[in-house]
Parts: sequence; C-alpha cells; structure tokens
Amino acid sequence: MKKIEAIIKPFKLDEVKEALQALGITGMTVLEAKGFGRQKGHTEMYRGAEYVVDFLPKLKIELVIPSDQVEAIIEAIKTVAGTGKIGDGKIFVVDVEQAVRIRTGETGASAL
Amino acid sequence: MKKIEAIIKPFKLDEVKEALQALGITGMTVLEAKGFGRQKGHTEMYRGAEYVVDFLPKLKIELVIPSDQVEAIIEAIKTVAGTGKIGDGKIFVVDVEQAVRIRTGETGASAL
Amino acid sequence: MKKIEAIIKPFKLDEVKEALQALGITGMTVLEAKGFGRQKGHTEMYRGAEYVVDFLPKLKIELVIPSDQVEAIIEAIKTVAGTGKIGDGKIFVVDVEQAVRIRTGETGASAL
Amino acid sequence: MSHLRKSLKFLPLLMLASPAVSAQAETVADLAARLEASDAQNAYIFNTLLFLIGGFLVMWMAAGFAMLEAGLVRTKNVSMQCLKNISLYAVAGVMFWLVGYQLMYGITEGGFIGKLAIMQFSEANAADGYSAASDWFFQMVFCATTASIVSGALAERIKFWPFLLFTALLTGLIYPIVGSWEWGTGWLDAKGFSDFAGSTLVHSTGGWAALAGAIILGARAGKYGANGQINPIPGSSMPLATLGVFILWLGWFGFNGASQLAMGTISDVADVSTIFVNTNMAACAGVVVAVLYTQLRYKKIDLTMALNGALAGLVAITAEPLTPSVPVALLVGGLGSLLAMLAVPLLDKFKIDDVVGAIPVHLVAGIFGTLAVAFTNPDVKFMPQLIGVASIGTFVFIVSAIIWFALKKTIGIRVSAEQEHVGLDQGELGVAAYPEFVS
Amino acid sequence: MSHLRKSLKFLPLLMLASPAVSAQAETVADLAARLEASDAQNAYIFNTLLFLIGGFLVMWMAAGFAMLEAGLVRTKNVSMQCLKNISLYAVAGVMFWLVGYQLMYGITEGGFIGKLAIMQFSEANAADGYSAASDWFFQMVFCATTASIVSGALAERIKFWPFLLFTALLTGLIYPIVGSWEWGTGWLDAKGFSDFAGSTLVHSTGGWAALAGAIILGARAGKYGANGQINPIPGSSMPLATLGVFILWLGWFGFNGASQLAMGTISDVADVSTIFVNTNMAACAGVVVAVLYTQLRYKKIDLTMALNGALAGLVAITAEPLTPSVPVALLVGGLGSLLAMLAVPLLDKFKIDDVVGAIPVHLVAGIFGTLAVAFTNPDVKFMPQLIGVASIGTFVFIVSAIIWFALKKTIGIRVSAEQEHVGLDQGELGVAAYPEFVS
Amino acid sequence: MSHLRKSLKFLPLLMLASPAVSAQAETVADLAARLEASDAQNAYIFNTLLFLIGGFLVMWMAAGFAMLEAGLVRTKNVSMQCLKNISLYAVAGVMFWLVGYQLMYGITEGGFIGKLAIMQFSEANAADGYSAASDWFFQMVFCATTASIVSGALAERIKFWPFLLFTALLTGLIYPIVGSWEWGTGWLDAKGFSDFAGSTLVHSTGGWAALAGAIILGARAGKYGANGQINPIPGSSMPLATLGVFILWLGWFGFNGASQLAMGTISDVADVSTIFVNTNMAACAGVVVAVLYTQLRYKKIDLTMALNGALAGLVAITAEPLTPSVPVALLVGGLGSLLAMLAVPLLDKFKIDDVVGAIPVHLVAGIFGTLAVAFTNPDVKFMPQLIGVASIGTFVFIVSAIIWFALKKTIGIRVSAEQEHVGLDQGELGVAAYPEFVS
Ligand SMILES: Nc1ncnc2c1ncn2[C@@H]1O[C@H](COP(=O)(O)OP(=O)(O)O)[C@@H](O)[C@H]1O
Ligand SMILES: Nc1ncnc2c1ncn2[C@@H]1O[C@H](COP(=O)(O)OP(=O)(O)O)[C@@H](O)[C@H]1O
Ligand SMILES: Nc1ncnc2c1ncn2[C@@H]1O[C@H](COP(=O)(O)OP(=O)(O)O)[C@@H](O)[C@H]1O
Repeated sequence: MKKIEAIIKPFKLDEVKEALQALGITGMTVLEAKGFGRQKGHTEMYRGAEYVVDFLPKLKIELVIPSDQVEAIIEAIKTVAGTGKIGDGKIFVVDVEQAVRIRTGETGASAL
Repeated sequence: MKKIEAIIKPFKLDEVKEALQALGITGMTVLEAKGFGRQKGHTEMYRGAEYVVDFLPKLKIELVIPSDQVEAIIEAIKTVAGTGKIGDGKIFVVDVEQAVRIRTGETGASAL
Repeated sequence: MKKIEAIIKPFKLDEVKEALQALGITGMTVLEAKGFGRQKGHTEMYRGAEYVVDFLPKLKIELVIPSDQVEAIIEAIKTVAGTGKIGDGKIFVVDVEQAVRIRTGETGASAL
Repeated sequence: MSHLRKSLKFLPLLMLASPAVSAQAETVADLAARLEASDAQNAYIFNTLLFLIGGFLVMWMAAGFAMLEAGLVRTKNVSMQCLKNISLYAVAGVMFWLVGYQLMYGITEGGFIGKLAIMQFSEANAADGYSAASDWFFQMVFCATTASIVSGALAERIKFWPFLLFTALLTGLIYPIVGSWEWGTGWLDAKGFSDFAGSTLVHSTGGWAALAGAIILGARAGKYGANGQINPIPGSSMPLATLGVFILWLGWFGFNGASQLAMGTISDVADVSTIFVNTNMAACAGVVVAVLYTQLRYKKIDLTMALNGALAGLVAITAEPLTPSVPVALLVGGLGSLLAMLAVPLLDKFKIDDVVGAIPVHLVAGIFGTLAVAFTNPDVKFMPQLIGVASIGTFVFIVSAIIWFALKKTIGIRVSAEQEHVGLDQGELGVAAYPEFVS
Repeated sequence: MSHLRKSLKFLPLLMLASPAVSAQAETVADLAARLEASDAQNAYIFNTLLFLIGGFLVMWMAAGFAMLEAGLVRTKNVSMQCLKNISLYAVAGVMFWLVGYQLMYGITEGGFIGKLAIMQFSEANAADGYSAASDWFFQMVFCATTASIVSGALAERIKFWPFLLFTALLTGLIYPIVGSWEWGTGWLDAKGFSDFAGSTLVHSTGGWAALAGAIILGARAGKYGANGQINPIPGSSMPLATLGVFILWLGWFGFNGASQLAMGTISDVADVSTIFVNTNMAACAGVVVAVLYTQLRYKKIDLTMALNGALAGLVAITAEPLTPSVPVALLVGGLGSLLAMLAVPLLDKFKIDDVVGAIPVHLVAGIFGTLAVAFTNPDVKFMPQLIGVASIGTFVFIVSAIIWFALKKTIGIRVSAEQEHVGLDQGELGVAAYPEFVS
Repeated sequence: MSHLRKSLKFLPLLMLASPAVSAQAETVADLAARLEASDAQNAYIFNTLLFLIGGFLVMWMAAGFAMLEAGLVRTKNVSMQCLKNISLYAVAGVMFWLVGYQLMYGITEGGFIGKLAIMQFSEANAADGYSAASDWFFQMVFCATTASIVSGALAERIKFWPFLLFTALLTGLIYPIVGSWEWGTGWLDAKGFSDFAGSTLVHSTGGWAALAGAIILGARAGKYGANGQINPIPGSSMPLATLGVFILWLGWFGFNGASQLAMGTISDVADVSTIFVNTNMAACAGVVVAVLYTQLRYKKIDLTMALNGALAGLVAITAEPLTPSVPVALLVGGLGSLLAMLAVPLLDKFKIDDVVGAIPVHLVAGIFGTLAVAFTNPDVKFMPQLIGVASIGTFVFIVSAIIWFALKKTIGIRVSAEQEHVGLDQGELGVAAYPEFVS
C-alpha cells in the first residue's frame, strides 16, 4: 500500500474529492496546512506597518491506497488540482506497511 | 522505528491517550483533520438550501515507536477507539528511518 | 527523497524557516498540532474546577528533500529550534518514493 | 403619517392644551386646573418614559444571555444556544400577552391567582399615571429574563421543542403566578414580603425552574466521571461570554432602575439614581470578591467566575437596590458573589450540571439577596422574606419538576447520546456556529 | 465650561424662567403665559429627547448590520465587511448633511424634489417644538440604515471604493429624494400614501438599491452551479450574526418608537408605547413563524432564517406600528417573515445572490408591510400605498441600476476573480479578520 | 415594594404636589409658587435623567474598550484582557466612591486639591437641580473610562495585580486630582482653561498614564527587531475590534451629550442635540480621513487605523463639542484622526509599544482637541489651553511614572518571558480565550 500526500489549493478540494471518488476511492483524510514555497506571499497592513505573510493556506490530502492505483490517482489529482499558476502544490508518495480498520480489525487493502 | 498514524473519532482522544500511556508511550502528536469515508456525512441547512457536509471531524494521532511495539499499540488503539460504528477510523503504519530529539540531539529509539 | 517531519515549538517557526531558506530549501508545509510528551502540561481553571491540559500547541513542519540534504537539515533544525528546555520537539525522517509538482507534472527531485 | 408633517402638529397641539389662552376671563381656578393637568401630563410622560427606557434596556439583556451562553457552551452547540435564546424571547412575548399579564396583574388583592385572559390595552388615560402599553412592555421583558436563565443551565443536551414548550409554560403560567403573589398584590405582598426588582420573583424563579430541569435532565455526557471526578467542559469563547456580562450589567440599570416604576417626582427620580449607584456598586463588589476569592482559593483567577461574580452581585442587590447605603450595597453584592463562588463546586458535588452557572448566580444569590432585605430595609421583616423565598421556591420547583417530568415521559427532553456527542448544531439544527471550516 | 460649575447655573436659570416671582403684582394673565411657556418648554424637551434616544438607538443599528454581515460572510471577507459598515455610516453622515436633509425636507408641499443645499442649523426656538439638530440626527441615522442594507447584499465581491461612491449617491440623493416625496410632504404624501417609519422609504429603498446592485454585479463565484444547482456558502460566525440581530431588534425601538416624532403629550407617549409593543410583537411573530416554517418545510430549523424572520417581522410592522392591535401586529410580523422565507429560495432561482438576505427581509417584507397598512390603518387606502410602493420602487431601482451600470463601465464594481477567491481582506484591504492564525 | 402597587401611588402623589386644589381661596401667589415648584421639579427630573442616560451609555463604553482590546491582542492574551477590563471598571467604581469624588469636587474654588473623604449622598433636594447620585454615577463612569485607556496600551505583558493597583491609584487619586483642577473649579478653571467633556481630563490623562507605563514596562517581546525593524503583531479578531469601536461611538453620545449637565431648558436640550451632531460628525470625519489616508499612504486600507480614526475624531471633538459648526466639527475630527495616523508609526520609531493605539487616539488627539478649542470657542484663549494641557500632562506623566517605577522595583510589573511567550491566559489566569481547541 502507498500513501498519497497531496498539498493543494484549498478551493480545489471539492473537485479533487470528486475526481478521486470517480476512481473508486472511498476514503481520505484532509488537514489544514500553511504552505511556504515559490508562490510568493502577500503583504498585510497592521497598524501602519506592513508585513509579509509568506505561509499561504493549503490543504493536505492523505489517502492510503493499494500500490497499483498510485499512477491513476496522481494523474487525477494533477489534472483537477492544477491551475497552471504557481503554488498549485505537490504530490508525495510514501510506502505504507500496514493498514487496519479500527471498527472491524480488517487489515491490508481490505481495510482501506 | 515505525510511525503509527491513527485516524480516530475526536471524542476518543482521551481514552486512546490513556491506553497508550498504559503501554509506556511517552509522546505523541495530534492533528485536527476532516475525514471522508464510508461514514455518510450529514446535511446542513443554510439560508433555505441544504448541503451535504461529507467531511467529518476526525483527529489524526501520530506516534513514532520502536518497531517491536507496533502490534501492541495497534491492538490498544483498536480496542479503545472502536465503537463498532462506521467511521471509527484507520491505523496506518509507516517506516521511519531516523528520529532525533531536538533538545538533546539523541537519535534513534532513545529519541522517542 | 526523504521527508523531514519536525515537531517544534510554535514560536520557533520563523527562525526555522530562515535557517532552512539559508540551506536553499524552497518549500515546506506547516501544520498546527498538539503535542503530548515529557514536557508536562499546565492546569487550567474553569468554573471552579481545575483540569490538566497536557496537549500543548506545537507546529509540525514537513519538507521533502533530496536524500543527501537530510543531515544538513536535521542539523539546522536542531540548532535553531532547540531552547534546551523540555518539549523542544522531534525530527523524524521518512522515505519518499515519488514527488510530483502539480503545476508542471515534474517528478522526483526537480519537483521539490 | 409622515416624518416632518407630524412635527407641524406641535403648535396646534399646544394650543389645544391651553384652550383658554386667548379668552379674557380665565380665572385662578381655571389656571389651577390647567397647572394640575400639566403636572399630571408630565408625570405620565416621565413614568412612561422610564418604562420604555427600562424596557429596552432589559430587552437588551436577552442579547446578554445569548452571548454569555454562546460563549460558555462548546462550539458544537453554539448555534443552537443562539436559536434558543432568540426563540425564548419571542415565545415569552407572545405568552405574556396571551395569558401572562392578566394572570399576574388581574389578581385580587391578597389573592392566590389572577385571571386567564388575553391582555387588552386600554386607551391612554391621564389618571393611570403611565401608559399601560409601556408598563406591559416593561413587565414582559422581565418575564423573558426568567426564561433566559433556564436556557443556560440546561444547554448542550436539551431538545429544542420541549425546551420551548417549557418556556411557554414558564412565561405564560409559572412566572405570572408567582409574580401575582407579590407584584400583583396577592397573598405574599399582603404578608409583607418585599422583592423590589425580582431577586426572587425573576431570578430565583428562573433558577428553581433550571434546577428542576437540570436534575431531571441529568448532566452532560462526560461531565462527571465514574469515580466522582469532575471534568470541566470549557466553553467556546471567553470574549463572547464577557460581552454577554457587560450587556447584562448595562441592562440591569433598566431592570432595577425602572422597577422604581415612576420618575415623575424629584423623589422618584432621585430614587432611580440611588438604585443605579447601588446596582453598579453591588456588581463591582461581585467582581472584586470573585477575583480575590479565586486568586486566594485556587491560586489562579477564574474569568468565568469573575463574570458570574458580577452577575451574582447584581442578582443579590435586585431585591432591594434602593434602601442600602453604598457600603451596604457593596456588602450585599460581595456576599452574593461569594455565595455563588461556593455554590459552583457544591452543585458539582451533587452532580447537578449547570453549564453557565445559572443556579449559583440566579438562585443562590437571589435567595440571599431576598433574605438580606430584612437587614437592609427597615420596613421589611425576616419572616415574610423567608416565607416568600420558601413558598415561591416550593411552588416553582414542584411545578417545574412536574412539567419537566411529564415532558420527559412523553416527548422526551434529552437528545440522543449520538446527537449530544456530535453536538446539537448538527443533530437538531443543521448549521454549525462556524460552518465554514475547511469545506 | 466645566462639569460641576455648570450645575450651579441651574438656580439662576430657573429664576430667569420665572422673572416675575418676586414682583408683587403678577396677574392671572402673566401666570397663564408662564404656564404656557413652561408647557411649551417641556414639550420641546420631551420631543427632542425622543429624537436623541431614538437617534442613538438607530445609530446602534449600524453596529447590528456590521455584526450580522460579518457573521454571514466568509472569514476571508469579514474585515472588509467591517470596514464597509463603518465607512458607509461615516459617508452617510457627511452626505446627509451636505445635501440629503435639504433635499428631503426643503421640498414644497406636494412637490417632486427639494433643494440642493447644505444643512444649516437654526437657533433653538421654542416655537419649533423640538431641536432641529436632534431632528437632523434622527433623520440622518435613518439615511445610514438605508445604506447598511445594501452592503450586506453585495458583500464578498464588490470593490470598496465603488461601493462607497454608490453609498454617497444613495444617501445624498436617492434616499433623500424618495424621502421628500413622503416625509418631506411631497407628492406621494399628498396622494395619501402612508409609511410611518419607513418600510418603503428606508427598507425597500435599501432593498431596491441592493437588488439592482446584485443583478448588475452578479453572483459570487461558485454560488450557482452550471446545471442550476445552488451551492450554499455558509458564513463565518453564527453568534456574531445573532448578536447583530439582537442589536437591530433593540435599535428598532428607536426606529419605530421615535418615528412618532413627539412625546410631549400623554397621547404621544402612549402612542410611542403602543409602537414599542407592536414592534416587539411583530418581531416575535417573525421568529416563531420562521422557526416553525423551516422546521416543517425543511425538517431542520435554519438559524439564519430565524434571524431573518425577526428582521422581516420588524420591517413589515415599520410601515404602521401604531394602529394595529397586538393580534394584527403578530399577523403582520408573521406574514412578513413568511414572505421573506419564501423569497430566499426564489431569489436563488433567479440566480440573484444576496449574501445576507437583505432583499427578502428589507424589500419583500417592506413592500408587504407597506401594502398591509391599507388593512391595518382605517385612514389609509390601498391605491396610494400601491402607488407609493411602485413609484419608489421604480425610481430607486432605475436610478440605482443606472449608477451601478455607470460604475461598472467606468471604474468597475467587481474585484478580480483572483481577489474574490483569496478574499477581499487580502485582496483589497490587507488585514485578515483573524490575522493571527499560525504566523 | 411591588411592581404594580407602586403605580397606585401616582395619584395621591400628584394630589400632594397640588395641596390647594380643593381649597377655595387659592391665590395667584399660591399658584405662582406651585408653578415654580413644578418647573423646578421638571428641571430636576430632566437633568437627572440626562445623567442617568448619559451614565449608562458611558458605562457601556467599558464593554467597548473590552471588545476593542480583546480584538487587538493575540488569542493567548484575550481572556486576560477581558478580565482586566471588567476588573478595572469594578475597581474604578469602588475607588471613585472611596476617595475620588470628594477629591475631585470637594475642592475650594481655584484650589489645588480636594478633600480625602468617602462620598456621602445627601437627601434629594429640589434646590440641587439634579440628583447627587445620578451626578456621581455619571462622574464615576468617566473615571472608569480613564482606566480603560491604560489597559489597552499595556496589554499582553503587564501583570494583573500591579495593573489593578495602578488602576486604583489612577481612579482614586490621579484622575480626581486633575479633574478637580478644572471640573472641580480648581486653579485651572480659574485660569480660563476649558475642556467640555474631557479630551484632556479623561482621554489625555489616560493617555499620559499609558505612555509612562508603556515606557517603563517596555515593548512586547519580538515587537522591535534588533536592527530597528518593526514587527507588527496582529490581534486576534477584527470583528470584535470593530464591535468595540461601534460601542464606544454609541457611548460617546452619553459622554459628550450628557456633559452638557442639564437638559431642563430648551437651550440646554438644544445644546445636547448640537453636541450629538458634532460628536457624530467628528467621528465620521475621523473614519473618512483614516480610510483615505491609509489608502493613499500605504496603498491598502488599514481597518485598525480606520477604527482608531473614528475614536481619534471622537476624542478630538470632546474638548468642545458644542460651539463648532458642522464643518468645523468635521475639521476637528478629521485632523484628530490624521494626527493619530501619524503618531502610530512615530511611537514605533521610539520603540514605545502601544498595543491598541491608545496613545495616538487618546493622548495625541486629546491634546490636539484641547488646543483646538481656542479656535472653535470664541470664549476660550490659547494660553490657558496650553497651560492646562502642559500642567495636566506633566503631573499625570510624572506621578504615573513614579508609581509604575515603584511597582516595578517592588512587586514587579512585567510577567516573565516564559509567561509572556505562552500568553497571559495560561501564565496568569488559567483559562484560554477559546479553551476548547482539541481537548
Ligand atoms: N519540498 C517541499 N516539501 C513539502 N512541501 C512543499 C515542498 N515544496 C513545496 N511544498 C508545498 O507545496 C506548496 C506549493 O509549492 P510552491 O513552490 O509555492 O508552488 P508549486 O507547487 O507551483 O511549485 C507550498 O505552499 C508547500 O505547501
Ligand atoms: N484510504 C484512506 N486513506 C486515508 N484515510 C482514510 C481512508 N479511508 C478512510 N480514511 C479515514 O478514516 C475515516 C473513517 O473511515 P470510514 O470509511 O468512514 O469508516 P470506517 O473507518 O468504519 O471504515 C475517514 O473519515 C477518513 O478520515
Ligand atoms: N514518540 C513520539 N511520536 C510522535 N511525536 C512525539 C513523540 N514523542 C514526542 N513527540 C512530540 O514531540 C513533542 C515534544 O516532546 P517532549 O517529550 O515533550 O519533549 P522533548 O522533545 O524535549 O523530548 C511532543 O509534544 C510531541 O508533539
């Protein structure tokens, strides 16, 4: 099994979710994050002084999947989460050794 | 070392923490998350229109442990975090190559 | 590629960011977290009853980097995030199999 | 009919008021009658104005309760708490018109119960001394206050509709009945009981109803551990709770001040002023005592207790805000606060779960304040005060308990464990307090 | 010149007011004149006081709109909504002084338009019956209310400066002109149109301006799906929205009550009291209807609709809060609320995106309330009401549309898609509502 | 003794007021005396009512400061800021009764200091012209305002108890002493100094005390970088800050309006009305200038500066809200706002860390407003204004500095670096502002 970690722009969440559902994915976990990267931040004004906010709001999507679905999922995310503008985000793939469904105790791919 | 990533229902945190402490675990990190899965969401009403909220509040617990404790910990989490109802969550196991305690510079199992 | 996961005290973020930038790191993702560990929590008062808050605010920094930079980065984080006081946090290293830049589709080290 | 034209009516109106101006033969007697009419008119206007200003200030307390309670419940129940507070105010208004007022003031002197009748507003009449509508408005907002007290104590687990039903009965029947005994000049008033602005009639009544409800409803899941430990359940927002208390403090000037019921004479308006000062001082003492007490007792100051302390001071002085001197008012407010501080852990000991501290603040300080009148007002004796506190307490507690019990056995009063767990905003209402989070 | 010394002036002043006290030969006529002057003075003070109290209560409504709107926009637009609300109040004040008041009240009876002139305050004069400055203040806060209505409907996508420009024109020209037709005793007043406190003049005017703006501006990105589906966009904070509605409810006692424009007689102050009661009851009915309706229709209660229901009840009763009996006031408020409930999804059907429900509440309930006067006030006929609603509607809608269109074609009224997406707080303003989050 | 019975007293009371009604032989002189008594009574009631309304409006400003400051400190210090605000109001009330009032108003004309005595309230007396208790209440809330100003500037790093101690000294001694010089008719008043509602006596006094404190306390950790850079530390909630400013704006009508100290005559109530208009216009100008200035100067509008601008406009007009015409009031408010805008970065340059902008708003605009009186009120000269500003500034700054210094050297005024870092809510208080987060 592999874990896909995708960092995306927050407003793309719904589209990504739908694309993944279309691929038969039934579960994922989303975390709020702040991203620092090539996308430059913006300046804010507070009491007459400017400051740069260079951590931008992002969402981190984590989903664990059978290894053979990795390519399709990367492809799907790339397609819908991309705007072509800097800051679209990244996809990382990590190996997962075990998965357990708490409710049933099922393990492995059937736990996903 | 392994990293246990457990996605649980938020109100189970205290019980999970206690069960893990009972196993001698001295550290863990918790993140707020939203989960999408088999557990169906609920509809909300806003200004006369319904909409489905299918991302539900979850907590993600991360703890890095010596490899030999994996089974015991999975067992413990399964026992206390399970309600038998859909949406109880998952446990994933990921390999960790290195651990460092920032304060002392200790590495490996002694950093945990 | 490796993923560095560093759990730090929140007020250290800016220093860590600068130290990493100095090493040529161009991207990272930060998540709010609550940490449980050796650092003891504090008691709060609410309506005449005390309770212990033993999950303390932490930040989790995730950055994926080429494998050869691991040591330098651990060193840098250790230096700037350390206060010498309990609770300074941990650094974990996890293997990453693949990285993709959503915007361009670049993969591997060039996606970072 | 329109904004400007209306103003043009002023002069003719004034003419009307002095019909004999141009007549040659106005006599001293004519003039005396005119002066008397003029005095009566001014008194009428001042008294009515006092009711209107006091009324809108007390209406504003509904917002205070809403914010205080929204701040002290968990995020998952905040929208529901807002809904309950605006709904109860609406229901109280309707019920107090439908039955409440006549039940309360349609009583015979020394009687036990008024009449079941809809409020009818008579024509304005100089002899009344004030506008009946203004009086009704002022009395109605008091009635609503009683209901607000209950909503806080039972928060986070009570079902919406049964709560609203109870509110209807509380504001339509229970409160008006006990109100009739005293302010309606019923039997308690005849006994010599005295409750200037309602430490007992309003605050303890709300407190007893809340207590009965809290016992029958049971504590929130997780509040009390298996082996007796108490688990604090912190609320969602301290600044909202603080705002709520400031609102209540402001509204209390109307609550106590306008309970003088008249300001058409020097003595009345001076009394209103004294009431303002004493009301304020009692609240100040309530804060100071709570801050000192929690600092000394717990080594840390408890903000929610400081907020409760202000309210307890206000509740305590409400039974008699006029006769005490300033030091006495400070003492009454300070002791009211101290008693509330002591009552909070006591309730927990009995596993009575009162989310916002309504019982310590409104019931405990209310009882204390009412009894204290015997010592602060020379015209008032202790026994009548005790009888008043006991009889109203017994009546409200028993009737409330019966209603709560009946509701429990029929439609049920408590949400399911599942709903309580996910929160009432999702379970019953369908809109989160901060619905935006992530998506 | 100073706080205490001033008070020492009281006695001499009183002496001045009764110059003949020490004279021996005061006659009945002298006394009659003195009594008359005294009556006139009291009436003057009471009337002025009504304007001042009503005025500060309506001013407070600006805070109510700010909180309601801050609560109903998304977090990323909250700071901007706060800025818009405080800025529009400031601009309304300046514009109503610069041109508004004279345009509104400098009209000849039965006329179509007042004069373009800066407001000049005359010396205080007993014969006026009230202070001109107090009247101006009271009229000004009404004008500001009109502008507040617009800001909510167009939130989350309109540019700041064009919005402020429109506000200036609305408060300086549009509102004063339609105001002049009725309250300025212009042609509509001559026709027999009646709008006691402004269901049409204030609320519908704001509503029409908002409607024109919402159509020309277009919906927020993502609000309406490609195949007709409606995507709710939940706001940032239900407790803030609730606070806003409580503030507005409180302010409405000033809005309607002080629109009696006088309280120097028993009849006037009794009327103000009746207005308080009816205003309150209409809002109560609005809440009750909204809660019941959403429960029955949607199986879940919608808090934002309950809040809108209170406001719709208030708007509906505003055209005639004096003549209805309580049951009629309940009916007017309840129907106003029901119509607003029905209008919300209707607007969505036409893809008109009104963020806070300003159009259902202020326009729909405002029209209904104005037409209903024909049935609640025996002196008012239906046709004049219809003419009033139609003529004001046509005028405001067309003129607003022209202005919005001109602004759109010149400086543009809508932020870029990118700015809308990141939120106006970041795009236009540069300070987030909760700027602290992480770092 | 009870709500309804009381009202039955009205008629007898009226009878009492006209004892001769039934007597046959009432003379013109009798009638004249009765009319005079009636006039005196009405004036008394009106004046007292002005104090009461003004008083509760200014009391409400305490909530405004609490919300403004809660919004502008970081989340980790919000509960503490709430606690400080409610506590300081309580302490101010007690101190102003214990010593403040007599120190302020027990001074001989032209004197330097009043007497150290507890406030004793005399019986109501028609000859006073107003109720002493109402006057005391009104003066007390002014005193509390002074203390509110300090709490904002020193937020996020000062210890609770030393802060409260300073508050006690400020409200019991410092403010009353400078108050006695002018409003107590002391030496400054004799010099011809004029400060209608307290630009200097209240606002600058608070500002000077805050400035001394800010210097001695030092800046928050991290506010000023090693090489001179300024690090903005954004607050927790812009909507709360906005709410606070709306509350303050509303309260200011009481602050300035009721400082007329009388409304029992046409001229007085007309003056109050003029003050309402000017107060409002100055605030409007303050907003407009701040919005324009920050747009032009920084290319982005700064909401917190717009909020400060409104307040600076209000502070500036407070020294003389009566004599200016509207354009002059706009100018005073606008310039006050501009000066505050310029002062914010200036303070930063001197590394004086003022969390909420209390010094620019209350001190800078307060000085400007006081000096400007020489140009807006023909009866006032520049030199006395300068003397007043300078003498009060010197006195307050030096005495405050001594107290702060003494506190620093004894019990310490600053929390530990560790406590500052984790936040005062955790370090000193023990309840987070939003304590619910995760668990
Ligand atoms: N090396 C990295 N490790 C972890 N997260 C990264 C890394 N680089 C970028 N990110 C995340 O991806 C987001 C987008 O990256 P950025 O460089 O701004 O644009 P792009 O994705 O177009 O290259 C960042 O905001 C950050 O959250
Ligand atoms: N494949 C997955 N990858 C990551 N997280 C998952 C995955 N499937 C489920 N989850 C997480 O687990 C939670 C529970 O899953 P769900 O399917 O609802 O019920 P159950 O755990 O009973 O199977 C989800 O809300 C989501 O957070
Ligand atoms: N085994 C672990 N797995 C995951 N996170 C851990 C683990 N141990 C500690 N942490 C995280 O590191 C933080 C600091 O650890 P702690 O034991 O308090 O102090 P120190 O870092 O000085 O050893 C914790 O708050 C927690 O977030």
